[in-house]
Amino acid sequence: MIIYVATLIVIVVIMLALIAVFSKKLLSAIIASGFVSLGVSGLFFFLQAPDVAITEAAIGAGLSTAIFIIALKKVKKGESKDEE
Amino acid sequence: MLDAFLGWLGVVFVFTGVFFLFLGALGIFRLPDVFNRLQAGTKATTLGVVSTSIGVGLIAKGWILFAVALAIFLLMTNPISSHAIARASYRVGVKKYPQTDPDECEKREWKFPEGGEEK
Amino acid sequence: MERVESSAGSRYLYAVVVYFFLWIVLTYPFSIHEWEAGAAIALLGALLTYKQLSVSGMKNIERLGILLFWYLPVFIWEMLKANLHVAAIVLNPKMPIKPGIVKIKTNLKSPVAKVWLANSITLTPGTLSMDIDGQYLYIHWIKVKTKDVEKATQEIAGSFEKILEAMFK
Amino acid sequence: MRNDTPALVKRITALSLITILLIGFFLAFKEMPKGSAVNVNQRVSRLYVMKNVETATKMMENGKFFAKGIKPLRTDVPYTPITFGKSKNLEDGAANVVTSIVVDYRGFDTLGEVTVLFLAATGVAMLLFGKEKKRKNKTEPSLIMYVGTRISFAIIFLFGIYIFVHGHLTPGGGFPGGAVIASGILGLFLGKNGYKPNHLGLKVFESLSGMAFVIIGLTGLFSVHSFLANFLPTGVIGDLYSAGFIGLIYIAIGMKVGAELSAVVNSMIVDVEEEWS
Repeated sequence: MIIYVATLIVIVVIMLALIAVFSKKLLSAIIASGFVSLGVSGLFFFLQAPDVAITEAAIGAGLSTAIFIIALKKVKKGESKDEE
Repeated sequence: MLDAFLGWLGVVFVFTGVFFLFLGALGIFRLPDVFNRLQAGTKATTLGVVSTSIGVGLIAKGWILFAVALAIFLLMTNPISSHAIARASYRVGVKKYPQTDPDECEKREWKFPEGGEEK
Repeated sequence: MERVESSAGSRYLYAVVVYFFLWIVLTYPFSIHEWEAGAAIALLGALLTYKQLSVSGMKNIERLGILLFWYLPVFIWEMLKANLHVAAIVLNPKMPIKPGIVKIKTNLKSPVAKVWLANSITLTPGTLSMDIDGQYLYIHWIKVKTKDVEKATQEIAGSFEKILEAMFK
Repeated sequence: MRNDTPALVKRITALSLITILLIGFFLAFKEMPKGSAVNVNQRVSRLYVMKNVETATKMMENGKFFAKGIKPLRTDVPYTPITFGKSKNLEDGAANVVTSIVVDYRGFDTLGEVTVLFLAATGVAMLLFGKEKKRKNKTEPSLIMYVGTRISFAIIFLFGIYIFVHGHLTPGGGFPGGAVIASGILGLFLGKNGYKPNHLGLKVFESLSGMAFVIIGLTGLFSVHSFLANFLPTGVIGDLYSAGFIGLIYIAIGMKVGAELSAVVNSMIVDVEEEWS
């Protein structure tokens, strides 16, 4: 039973990773990579590693997404306006 | 006897929660703009998750206090986050449904803190 | 914005009580070791963060009675109604919506009471609190019944405002 | 992959990668040992021990513990099952094996990890160094966000403490606990415009907890003649006061990581006047 759920999560995670790689907007790429972290933490839980799962959920999905967004905001401020 | 009854009650709770979660997803799919979608999303997911967690607490009795604490925390934070999303998307200028009739928010004056500027 | 602050001691005590209670809930199968550690953590953690947790301190405990026996039943009933309302709208093939953003005026003074009101409004049928500006709240209404400020206030916030006024005197 | 590769090639590469990954994942899952049905009635730590240890015991008795074709080295050693709340000294009393490896056997590695995190925080602070300006938003954050983040911060703070105090009993530990606390502080930043934690205080707190880690290690060195060796009684599996010094070290790590990540968030979010542009 669990293997089907896990396979579903894997497919979703791979699609989100593709979105993160190929999307033109950086913001959507960051959000997609945050969801990748969330899905991967679920997979860690299924593979009997709850320690890593909790760490991944707290750091990968929560904090680093926020820090990436802040960094993106900072970088955009430094860009010249006519490039957009 | 009581255990079996509580277990079945928990199953009922879980299924109610799942039904409302499904309705929330359907609402997000069908309704026209951000604010209407948030309406469906917030209400349905709040009741859905609260009911599901309480159902789980009834089925597995060691977790009932956890489940109640989780439900209270969700009831506190879910409306706040949806409020933040709604406010931010109005502020950014997301397109609203054309038939939105009275729009009092349009006439509102925004306060700017010192040093902040309007774009 | 008016702000009635209690003394620091009362706020600290409230934080200790809340933290200790939460700790007991988190470590549910009761054991005396957990309680000792919980007491130490509550005393120390409250020292760091009691300013964040509450403004009115131990007064919050007196409000628990009103909260449990008056606010909660009304709130649960309204939440169920809200979900059935959502179900009726979503499952209807025509989707009878007529959205609009209305403005209501509240008489509540304390910030925490305003937040309670806004949260309750978000979870009641067809309304979503979008913004707050002093005494005015901006509400997204999925099926606008009236555009008047007074009538809208009565329609949306009437039932909760009485309870919250009694709670946050 | 270069920018001028045609889109079709990119898609085909991506598709083949996906296929390989899926096949590999499916195979990995099929080889996994199947555990018995989980009893949710017990707490996580209890569940964790029972699941890992009892399945392993059963498998050893059936001879299925090892992969096909590999024989166990010794079969004459008697294997006694371990029960939660009664047995002593399963890997120094910690309820999960991972914890005792991370903190006890490989404690020195963990010290290195914490140092790497410290260097990263210092690097961020150096990179963004400059004259501090007041943080400015486009509008004042709403009152609801302000009050809501303040109340939820207190609860998130306690939950972070819970995670790292119970590091030796439940899955979790210092790093997730610290990250949870830092995300609570991020919420405070979102809720108020001019919110400013005490940056110097955070740094001092962080250094003190790092020092606590080293001092615990040195105590081991002077009492048991090995750096980061356990010098406390190990107790019974499942008690809060068990597992020797693992709990103490996790508390130190948790406070250090929490203060560090909060400092990173602080230096990221505060606007500075860049000097080079």
